[in-house]
This record gives sequence, structure tokens and C-alpha cells, in this order.
Amino acid sequence: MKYRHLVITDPAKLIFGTAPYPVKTRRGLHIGGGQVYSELNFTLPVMSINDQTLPEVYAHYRQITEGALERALQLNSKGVILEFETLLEMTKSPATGVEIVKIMNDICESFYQKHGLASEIRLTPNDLREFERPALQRTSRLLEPMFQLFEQGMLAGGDLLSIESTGGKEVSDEALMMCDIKAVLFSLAVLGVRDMQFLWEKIAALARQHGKIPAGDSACGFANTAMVLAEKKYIPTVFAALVRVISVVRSIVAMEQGAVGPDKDCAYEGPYLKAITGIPISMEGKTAACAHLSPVGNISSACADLWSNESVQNIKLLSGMAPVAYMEQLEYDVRLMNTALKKGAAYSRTLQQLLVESDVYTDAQALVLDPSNVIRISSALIQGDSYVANARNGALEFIEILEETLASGRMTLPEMELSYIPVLREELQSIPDSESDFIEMMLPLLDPSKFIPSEYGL
Amino acid sequence: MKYRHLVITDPAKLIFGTAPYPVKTRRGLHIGGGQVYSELNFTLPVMSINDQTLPEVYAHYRQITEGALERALQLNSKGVILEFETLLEMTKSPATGVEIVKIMNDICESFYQKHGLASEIRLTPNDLREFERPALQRTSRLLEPMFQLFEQGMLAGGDLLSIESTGGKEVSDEALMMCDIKAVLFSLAVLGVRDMQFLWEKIAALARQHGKIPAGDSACGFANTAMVLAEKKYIPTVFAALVRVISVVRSIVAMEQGAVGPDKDCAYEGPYLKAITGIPISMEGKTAACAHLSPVGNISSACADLWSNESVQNIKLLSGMAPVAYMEQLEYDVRLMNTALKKGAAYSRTLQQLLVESDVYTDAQALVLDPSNVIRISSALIQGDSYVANARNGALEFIEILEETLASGRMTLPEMELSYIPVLREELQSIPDSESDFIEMMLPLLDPSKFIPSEYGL
Amino acid sequence: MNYILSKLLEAVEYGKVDQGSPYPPNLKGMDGAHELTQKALDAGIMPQEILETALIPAMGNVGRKFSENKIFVPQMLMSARAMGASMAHLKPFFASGKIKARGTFVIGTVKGDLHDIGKNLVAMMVEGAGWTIVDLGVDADAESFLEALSNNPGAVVGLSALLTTTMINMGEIVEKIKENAPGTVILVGGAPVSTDFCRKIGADFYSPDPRGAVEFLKQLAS
Amino acid sequence: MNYILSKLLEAVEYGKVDQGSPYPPNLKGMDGAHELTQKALDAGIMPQEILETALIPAMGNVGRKFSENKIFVPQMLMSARAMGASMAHLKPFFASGKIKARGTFVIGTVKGDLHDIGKNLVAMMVEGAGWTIVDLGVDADAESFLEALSNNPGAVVGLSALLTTTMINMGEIVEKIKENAPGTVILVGGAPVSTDFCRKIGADFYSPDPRGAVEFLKQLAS
Ligand code: B12
Ligand code: B12
Repeated sequence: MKYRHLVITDPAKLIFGTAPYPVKTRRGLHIGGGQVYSELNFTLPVMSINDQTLPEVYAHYRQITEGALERALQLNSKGVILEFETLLEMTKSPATGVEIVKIMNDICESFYQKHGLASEIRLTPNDLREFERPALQRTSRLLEPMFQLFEQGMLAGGDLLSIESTGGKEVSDEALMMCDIKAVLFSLAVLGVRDMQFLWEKIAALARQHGKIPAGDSACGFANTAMVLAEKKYIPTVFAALVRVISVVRSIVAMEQGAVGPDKDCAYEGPYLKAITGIPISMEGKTAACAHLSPVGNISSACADLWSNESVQNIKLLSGMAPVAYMEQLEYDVRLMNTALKKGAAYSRTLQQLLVESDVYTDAQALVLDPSNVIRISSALIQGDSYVANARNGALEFIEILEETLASGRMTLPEMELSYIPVLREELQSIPDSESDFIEMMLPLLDPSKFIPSEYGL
Repeated sequence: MKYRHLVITDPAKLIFGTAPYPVKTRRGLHIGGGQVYSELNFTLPVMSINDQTLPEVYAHYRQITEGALERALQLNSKGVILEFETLLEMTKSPATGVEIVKIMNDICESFYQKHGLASEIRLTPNDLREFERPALQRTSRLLEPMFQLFEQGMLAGGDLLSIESTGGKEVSDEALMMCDIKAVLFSLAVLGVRDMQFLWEKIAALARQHGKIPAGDSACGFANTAMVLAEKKYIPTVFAALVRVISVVRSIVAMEQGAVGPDKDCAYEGPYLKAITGIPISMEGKTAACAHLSPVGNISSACADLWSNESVQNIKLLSGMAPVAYMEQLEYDVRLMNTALKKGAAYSRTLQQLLVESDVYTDAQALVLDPSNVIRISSALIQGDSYVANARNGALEFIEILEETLASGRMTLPEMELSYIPVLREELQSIPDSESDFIEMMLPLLDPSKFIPSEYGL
Repeated sequence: MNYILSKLLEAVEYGKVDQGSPYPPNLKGMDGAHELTQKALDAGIMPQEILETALIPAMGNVGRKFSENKIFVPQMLMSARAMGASMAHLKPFFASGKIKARGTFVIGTVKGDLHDIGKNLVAMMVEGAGWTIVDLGVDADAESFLEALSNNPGAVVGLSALLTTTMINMGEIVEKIKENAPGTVILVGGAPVSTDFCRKIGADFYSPDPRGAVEFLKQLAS
Repeated sequence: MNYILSKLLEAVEYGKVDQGSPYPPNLKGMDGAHELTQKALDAGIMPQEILETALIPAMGNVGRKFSENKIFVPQMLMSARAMGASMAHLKPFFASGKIKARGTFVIGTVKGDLHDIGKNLVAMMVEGAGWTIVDLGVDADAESFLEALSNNPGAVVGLSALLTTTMINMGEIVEKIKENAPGTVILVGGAPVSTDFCRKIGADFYSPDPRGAVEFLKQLAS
């Protein structure tokens, strides 16, 4: 791993709106530069995407963008990020995705010219490779449309580039359901890391070439999936919290390859990436209840530079279209944080303290987001000599913190959850330092029909 | 007016979660007793209500109640108010409304017995009288089903009684559109006050008889309508702010007749009622974006004892049913306030300050909700000898504050808004102290076909 | 344009009802729509021309300014009143057939629903565009729409609903109208209504605001 | 109940695959589903009885505990594996007709959609209830469902979708199935799906969770 030192060592400095290395955008947003912005995400209502419906698809994105920016303007927004996370058809036919970026960018530009409201588009193509099973991560022809969309989409105005890539997911899907922490760690710290190196080298190069911003890649298919499963009580929250920590070594590879942030919202590795690398991050919590329920509604905003709603369909509520309503909710949350920032460190620290304390002892996944725990675990995540060792050390450090917290009586967990802790620790401790030893240990245990080692350079 | 002194004179004491006269409920909620609770409101999706669909209607209310309480439980809620605001068919056939209360109350009771989660139902029948035009406020046969629903509904478990009564609306509807402040004041301080006296004497007596809680009656049809119209830029925000102040003298009549709070959410007279009478109140803001957009998303929570979402349909979002998502959003907002309350006055004061400052100078309607302005205007609202004089004095005091604020440069308003201020002041100043003089002044100016004076005892 | 007509256009656009009316302050004491219309007729200008060249363009300007948020509703209402003062003079010519209205627009808030603020605004703006309005008020059922249509054959219908439980009644009304008065054009609106819903119930046009309705009707009439 | 069968029920309920398997710790070294099924067969117990008296009730208990949030998925998966170990012994008897499965359940995530975690859980629980599973995987189109139905006449179909833009494909698949294999019972599920949507596309049953599907199938089979 490239990073050997924390950029932020003082938990008090790991705070919303402020990142050591802020990102400046074309229309003048200064992400992490002293204030928080809203990041609105949205998607289509129930409908199919085909040649007949394309005009309607475009009309939806137009309506969403206009409605959201209009509302942001009325609320004196300091600026907005609009995330365009594509659906299958928009990546498979990149022209469709590019057209949507154009539509959105024109509207962004006109609000900027007419009213001075700055907004930017985060372009997040979906990872097509998983349509082939087992996936051909490096040799698939599906990489072509994906990169076409990246390149033409950024030229059309998609200035921030992200993806939620799925390398390693072939192994993690089952591993999550079995709560097999070793297999999860293998999928993230071996397969995920290698695939991220492959993908992000390319993405960062493209972005450099066109002067765009390589933002980041969150482990949605891993950590967010684990959270949703834990929320349904399908797997222990303790396990989901560990997945989040382990994800860090996978997602940080984007930065190692040149990504500068803002990191994407949905897997919550953000605070770790911010502490270790200093990039600004996007986070989501209570105001993403439209997309999934959350055990970290407040605490997740403690270190956010962008505050996101994850995703909402363009459907009608009593007040109007849902993206407009969510734009408003985000803006009010963000206003509160920005008021505190403006009044100075004492105020923002107090607000952060309240955000943290209101959640921290209610769920293991909240504990993982406490800024002081983030710093402590981050130190463990950068000490070793391999991604594997780092992931294991971070995970064990979290178990340490969890047990301290339980012992202190500040947090309680049901027996069903507690019984997993010693098992998980034991399994983690059995993981060797070296990647090759770990691979040797794991390969015989994994279903060979599920993934192709050579597609990860193994 | 009965109240001649403020119960709260120090703006620092006018704060969320704490009311001088808290209300205790059957299942142990202590509203205004040191913590804020969520108040969830909800309604049916697009569907008709008739004999065929009744089972489906009931199923919706069952699903909403179960889903919301389940989520509240998972989030360690301290307690929840569920507002059942009826639709026409549920009041016209009170049996339907009562059945829904029963369904909801059974679920509340089972969550209380099984898990200790306390929740209560606020029963809000709709005011049927407006179906007759001009309305027969005192002699209508439609009062019968309304009061049947009140009585049988409270026996079925609707422990908190509210209504958004519409006495005076015949005059205010047009007055709002014409920005005719004198007619608005007439509709609220003369007609509204008189109708409230008539209605709330009955409601309070019924509640006393059965040991239930007469909660309150917000001027939704007046102040909330004005806000929605201002939000659409149909009328000036300055005007909408005045309507809110004037509403106070009408809504306080419920307390004069025995209502004890929590006052209802949607018209924002709450902070005034709390300052003047000491009752706990319900408020709504950013988390009501599902129901209407708002210029007071944060500041409206500054003095809230219940925090509400106004209303959301039972439709599916990506995360699940919308009422469940909104339950979650409310709970996280409330957690933040409760964490501050628990940590002591310094923290809750700081959080309140941030909530207030983040909005206060962005809209005239926000200015009206600043706790120190609330205290100042409230003093003006209780000095006179008639409701009419009080309403006028309060309104003029607000104009005073508005002009001071504008002069200080902390707030700016577009010319279109500014030009209304002197006109409104002049019109307000022309209003006499005595009700009878005012009636004599207004009657000739009003359309006699729209309302029946004798139905207001005139 | 004729000087009187241009003054009339101004009077209506700025809501000057008659000479005595105090509003707007800057036109104090000047002729209002009432006087100017009389003068125009006295000058031999054709009623149809008064309507087409002064009143409708004036209200068009008002509608535009309103939808650009440059004026508030009260200003628009004053214009509508000024137009009303003018129309009082023109009424006889409608009866005699000397003026042809753009058409008749039957509007109402549907059964079970009492929200009429939005409906009233739509009615006013459509009237401003030269249509004759038949306002069925609130809580209007299919029968009352059918009756109005039989009294005003060929009229266009507008339905308003604000409740998720009454918008469904729109469907029933549309069905009955399409059955009994086939070919009737039906517009729908109100906060919870959407294009999808409009399509689903077989209505012809949805607009989120009065302006859209006016534009649609303009094309329909031309 | 026969002692061996009650042991087998316990082994499956607690996920003991075979003697050597380390899980669950408290059954260490004891016989697992593998050995116990062999012993039951050796003792002359009828295969159908093994299935009906031990395996299905065991999985029923597991499903109940799971839906009451008393166990996590891994425990349920271990039970499914133990059941699989037992089924391996019983397979020949299905082929020979000595055991009748409850029926065949063809399940898949629909075209354009790759989300299969939910679908896999449903498949597993339906299998536990004694059905034969034909899993079409993800991104499955109408043709593949029709093919599976022609190979498994009378099978019940389950469709899963997680995207608002793929659930619409369910409609197409339902239509084609009802056309080509009329009478086929179709279940639908996945986060964005609802009872209303199920009704709208003409499918037969929606359940928000695997348990509901199992209950529905139970009634269907009886
Ligand atoms: C004002 C208001 C009232 C007033 C109505 C006054 C009046 N004379 O109309 C009063 C207080 C009486 C009232 C009563 C009730 N209300 Co109400 N009300 C509102 C409110 C706050 C604003 C509506 C409004 O006037 N908007 C301003 C106008 C200008 O906008 P508009 O109506 O949308 O119209 C515009 C467009 O839609 C369009 N348009 C409208 N009609 C048409 C028609 C055509 C043909 C076209 C082309 C365009 C078009 O053009 C208009 C101008 O731009 C809304 C909140 C909201 N978010 O809308 C709730 C709301 C509609 N009410 C609601 C409820 C529940 C009620 C009550 C049942 C409350 C109760 N329990 O007592 C009663 C029901 C009475 C009944 N049976 O109708 C709910 C509806 C929930 C649901 N299930 O759908 C809402 C959404 C409030 C909420 N968030 O909970 N209400
Ligand atoms: C995990 C996940 C993924 C994983 C999938 C892993 C896998 N192997 O399945 C990955 C990362 C690959 C992924 C990819 C994508 N995803 Co995704 N994903 C999710 C997530 C977080 C959880 C889904 C899940 O597994 N839930 C847990 C299971 C157990 O629940 P379930 O699936 O609902 O199933 C249960 C019930 O529904 C029921 N059930 C399910 N099927 C059936 C069938 C029958 C017959 C019955 C009776 C019952 C039943 O029983 C199950 C058990 O209880 C959801 C968020 C959410 N709120 O659901 C987003 C979500 C579904 N994804 C979304 C999106 C946008 C995508 C991508 C397009 C992202 C992108 N741009 O790259 C791609 C699309 C790929 C594709 N074409 O399908 C959006 C969908 C938005 C929309 N328009 O609908 C969601 C809602 C996230 C969000 N909030 O934005 N995703």
C-alpha cells in the first residue's frame, strides 16, 4: 500500500466540510474547502428503457435536473453535485448515457450562467462486466462501452468520475451470506485490490488526459450490501461493520492510482479514506432513507464533505417530485453544518459531537464511524506490508474497540451477535501476512467455477 | 383573551423538548417533559374509499402502523405519536374512522406490551362543515358525524384530539389570494375566534368526560395555505408571515377552552402558543418535504416538542414504504435534539442557535419563528383588550422587526416583496381596537353570499 | 394600435378597473377598463377587435409575468377584475353573435374534494385568454359535468383534484364524459395529478399550472 | 417419531452436514445428515417418510426461526447444506418415482437484472419446503422460462427483480408464460415489487419475503 502515514491524526480535525486536499471543480465548487454541499442522486420510476421510451427517459432526467436545481436555487444553495448513476442500458449503449449527461450539463450550465448556482455532474457508469458469469474482468469486450461512456461522458460534462466496480464480488456474494470473513477479506484485499489497480489506472489516465476529476469508487457491492443484509437481520451487524473496515484497503487503491475525491457515498469507507489520504468524501445517512434504511443516520455525516441521498425515483409525492423534496432535505441538513462551520471550530465540533453521540452506541456499524475510532483503526490499516495484512489488522483493531466498548457497558448487543465475535477474531487471526500465502490458503476453499484467477493476474 | 402574561419570557427557555406544562399520555409519553418525540402523519395512496375498497383501506393503515412502529423500535425510539388525520369518508361514516383508530390502537398496544415502545394516536377528524357553501358552522347536521367520530374515536384509543377547523375560511380563501390583510384578520380574529370558541368548548368537554387529551387546532387552512401560496411565489412571503402571526389569536382559543397541547403541526403558531400558554407543541420542517416544500426547514424545529412530517402517502420507495422511511428520518432528527438535551442546556442552546441561524434571515416566514422574535411578538399579542386589537398589534410588531432586520442589512428581500410592507402596515393601522367597530367596518366590504354572520353569533 | 385600445390594454394589464379605483397607485385618477371600453365602442371599434387586440393580449402579458414570478396573484386578480369591467360592456355582443368567444371551458373540483384555490386560478387565466367559463365549483360529480356539456355542446372540460382519494374520481368522470359526450377534450390538474395519471384515466392533457392549460387551449382553438 | 429420524431432523435444523463437519460446535463428532440418512435407509424407513417427517419439518423450523429473526442466514445456509447431504441419498428414489416432490419451482432474476441474493434465498427456502428447484440464474428472459416450463410441465414460476427498470420486464415474461403455458402459477418478488404491481402485470402472488412464498406454495400443493 502506498500510504504509510495518516494525513489526519487528530480526530478533532476529521470533520465535515473540511479535507486536507480539497477538490476544485470547473464551476467553482471547493469540495472539502470549508463547506458541505448536497449530492443528489436519483433514478427512473418503474419503466423500461428502449428505443420507444428514450424520449421519456430523457424527459425524466431533464425534469429531475431542472426541478432539483430550481429548488436548490430557491434555498440559496452554495452548490450541488448531481450524481448520474447509469442503468444498464445507458452503459451498454454509451450514446444514451452521454445524451443524458449532455441534457443535465446544459441545465447545470444555464443555472450557472443565469443565477450563479454552481453544480457539477458525477458520472458513475455501472460495471457491465458482471453480466458475464464468471466475469472476464480484464478481457471482457464489455469494458469497451464502459470506457466509451467514461470518455465521452466526461467530454459532455460529467466532470467527476466514479464507478462502483465489482471486482471480487463473485466471491463476496456468497461469503457475505455465509459470514465467511476470510473469503470476504480475500474478495476485497486480493481480488478487489487487483481489479481496482487494473481499472483505476485506466480511469485516472483518461481523466488526466481530459483534465477531469477522477473521484473514487466505493465498495457498494460489498459494504453496502452487507449493511442492507444486516438491516434485514440476515447477517450480524458486527460482521457488516467488519466488511466496511476491510473495504478500505480495496477502495483506497483508487487514490493510489490517482483518484482525488470526492469519494462516493454508499459504502462509508469515506472517513477512513479521508483520514489516510486527505481527500474529500461523500456520505449518506438519514436523508438516504428513500433508498435504504440505515443504522448510521446521523453519525455518517460527521466527516462528510458532500451529503447524499443515495437514490430516489422520480415519482410524485404530495409536495411535488421526490427528487425535489430530497434536494430540499439535503440542503437543510447541509445548511446546519455550514452554519456551524461558519461560526467556527467550537460550533462545528459541538455539532459533530452531537451527531456522533446520537448514534455511536446503537449499532456496531455506527461505532466504526466514530471519528476517534476511525483514526485508531486507520493507523492499524496502514502498518503492514500487504493489503491482506492491513485489512486483517484493521479488522482486528475494530474487534478490539468493539470489545472495549461492550466491556465499558456503553453498548450492548444481543447474544446472537455476541457469539460471532470470538469466531470472527479467530478466523481473522488465522490470516497470514503475505498475499501469496493467503491465496494459497484460500484457493482450495473457493468454488473454482465462480471466478477466473487469471482475470485478476493470479 | 384569557392570557395576559407570557409563561415563557426568556427566549433561551423557549426550546425544543421542554414546555412549562408538559402533557403525560396513557402509555407514558411525557410531551414537553425533556425530550422530543416523532409525530408521524400519513395518508392513502391514490385510491378511492368505498365499500369495496374498505378492506384495502384498513390494510393500508395496518401496514403503515406496523411498519412505522417496527422501525421506531429498531431505532430505539423513546416514543411516537401517530397522527390519524381523517379523509372525508372516514368522518362522514364515523364507523370507518373509528375502525381505523381501533386497528391502529391495537398495534400500538401490542408494541407497548411486547416491547415497551410507547405510542399514542392523535385523532384529527376533518371539518365536514365546509362541504356546505356557505357553511352552516353552528347549525349544520354535519357536526353530528364529526362529534361521533371524536367521541367514539377517543374511546377506541385516539387519545389526543385535534382538528384543523375551518371557521372563517369562507372569507380568508379569497382574502389570501388578494393579499387583503384586513379581511384575513377578520376571518381569523373575528370569525375564526368565534368558531373556535363554539367548537372547542364542545371538544374539551367531551375530552374531560372521557379522560382524554384535548390537544389543539392549528390554522392550517389559513397559515399553511398562505405558506404554500408563498412557496409558489403566488403571494409575498411577507404576507404569509403576517398570516402566521395573526393566526395565533385564533388558535389560542383552543387553550382558552381547555386544550392542553400538544398543538398540531402545520400552521406554525406553535412557538407562540408555547410562549404564551406554556403548552407543548408539534412542528414540522425539512422532514415534511414529502408534503410541501418549506422556507423554514430547520428553524421550525427550534421549539418543537413533537417533530412531524406533515403527511406522506403509503407508497413504495426504493427502501420500502414511504411512511417507514419518514419514520426513520424523524427519529434521527429527534435523536440529535435529544442528545443535546441530555448533554445539558449549553448543548441544546447551541444546537438551537445553529437551527435558528441557518434559516432565520432567508425568508420573512423564518424570521417569525426566531425564538427571540416569538417572545417579542407574543408580548404584543396579549396586550390589547380584544382579539382584534391583539392580532393587529402582533402583526404590526412583526412589521417592526422585519424593518429593523432589513435596515440592519442582515436580510434582503426583492423589491416585489418590499413594496408590500408599507401598504400592509397602513392597512393594519386602520384596524380599530374594538371587535364591533371592526365588524362594522368590514361587513360592507365582504361578499355576503360567502358566509352567514349568524353562524358565528353575529 | 389604436390609442384607446393601447390604453385599454395597459389598464387591464395593470389592473385599473375604473377611474375611481385606487389601484394601481401610479394610474390614480386615470381612465380604467370600464371607461376605456366605453370609449372604444363609442369610437366605433368592433367589439371583436377590442377583445382580440386589447383584452386578450393584456391578459396574455399578465399570464406571462405571473408564470415568470414577476407579479403576485393579487396583481393578476386585479387585471382579471379590470377585464371583467370591460367584458360587462361586451356581453351584449356575445349574445347577439357579434363576438365569438374562443370557446367554453367547463371547470370544477371533483367529487369529495373542496380544494378550489388552484381551480379558481386556472379558471381566471383561461377566462383571460378569451374563453367563456362555466364554473361548477367544488365537489362536482359526473352528472353536473354532463349537464354543463349538454348546455354547452363542444365545451372543453377541466377537472381539478387535490386529494389522492378524490383524483381517482376523475377517472370515473372522464369515463362518463367520453361515453356520453364523445370527442370532448378533457384537461386535468391539481397537485397530486401527473402526466402518467392523465394518460391512465384517458384524459387529454395534464398541466402542472394554469399557463400550460392556456397554451394548450390556444392551440386547440386555432 | 423414529429415533433416527428425530436425530436427522435435529441435524438438519442445526446444520450438521456430516460427522466430520466442525459446525455446529455443540454437535462435534456426532453423526450428521449424511450418516443419519444412510442409517435411516438401512433401517428400512421409506424415503418419502424421511423427506416428510425429518427434512421438511426441520427446514420448516429453520424458516420460522429465520423469519422471527432468531437465526442469521449462515445458520439457514448450513441447514440447507445438511438437507442437501441428505437429499443426495434420496435422489435415486425421486428418479424411480418412489418419492414425489411437492412440485417444481422454476426461479430466476429477470432480464437486465443481476441482483440474485434475494432470489437465492427464496430458492433455498422453497427447496427446504420439499420442492425441486430449477434456477435460471440472473438476466433470464422469457424464452428461458418457457423452455424450463416445457421441460417441467406444471412447474410453478418465481420471478425476481430489484430495479425499477427491470421489474417492468416481469410483465412481459408473465404475459408470454400465460400465453404459452396457460394455467402456470407465477410468483413475483424483489424490493421494488408490490402487490399492486403483481396484480397489474397479471402475476398470481407477491410476497415481500421467502416465508410468504413458502406458505403460498404449501397451500398450492395441498
Ligand atoms: C389549502 C389546502 C387546504 C384548504 C383548502 C382551501 C381551498 N379553498 O381550496 C383546506 C384547509 C380547506 C384543506 C382541507 C383539507 N385538506 Co388540504 N391542503 C391545502 C394545501 C395546504 C394547499 C393547496 C393549495 O391551495 N395549493 C395552492 C394552489 C394554487 O395549488 P394547486 O391547488 O396545486 O393548483 C395549481 C395546480 O395544481 C394547477 N391546477 C389545479 N387544478 C387544475 C386543473 C386543471 C384543469 C389544470 C390544467 C391545472 C390545475 O394550477 C394551480 C395553480 O398553479 C395542500 C398542501 C399541498 N402541498 O398542496 C393541502 C392538502 C392537499 N390537503 C390535504 C388534506 C388531507 C386535507 C383535508 C382532508 C384535511 C383534513 N383532515 O381536514 C381537508 C380535505 C377537504 C376536502 N374534502 O377537500 C392533504 C392531501 C392528502 C391526500 N391524501 O391527498 C394535503 C396534500 C396536505 C398534506 N400535505 O397533508 N386543505
Ligand atoms: C446488493 C445490491 C447490488 C449488488 C448485487 C449483488 C447480487 N449478487 O445480487 C451489486 C453491487 C452488484 C448491485 C448492482 C447494481 N445495482 Co444494486 N443494489 C443492491 C442493494 C444494496 C441490496 C439488494 C439486496 O441484495 N438486498 C438483500 C436481499 C436479501 O433482499 P431482496 O433482494 O429484496 O430480496 C428479498 C425480497 O425482496 C424477496 N424476494 C426477492 N426476490 C423474490 C422473488 C420471489 C418470487 C419472491 C416471492 C420473493 C422475492 O425475498 C428476498 C429475501 O427476503 C440494493 C439496495 C436496496 N435497498 O435493496 C441496491 C439497488 C437495488 N441497486 C441499484 C442499482 C442502481 C444498481 C446498479 C444499476 C448500480 C450501478 N450503477 O452500477 C447495478 C445494476 C446491476 C444490474 N443490472 O442488475 C438501485 C436500484 C435503483 C432502481 N432504479 O431501481 C438500488 C435500490 C440501490 C439504490 N438505492 O440506489 N447492486
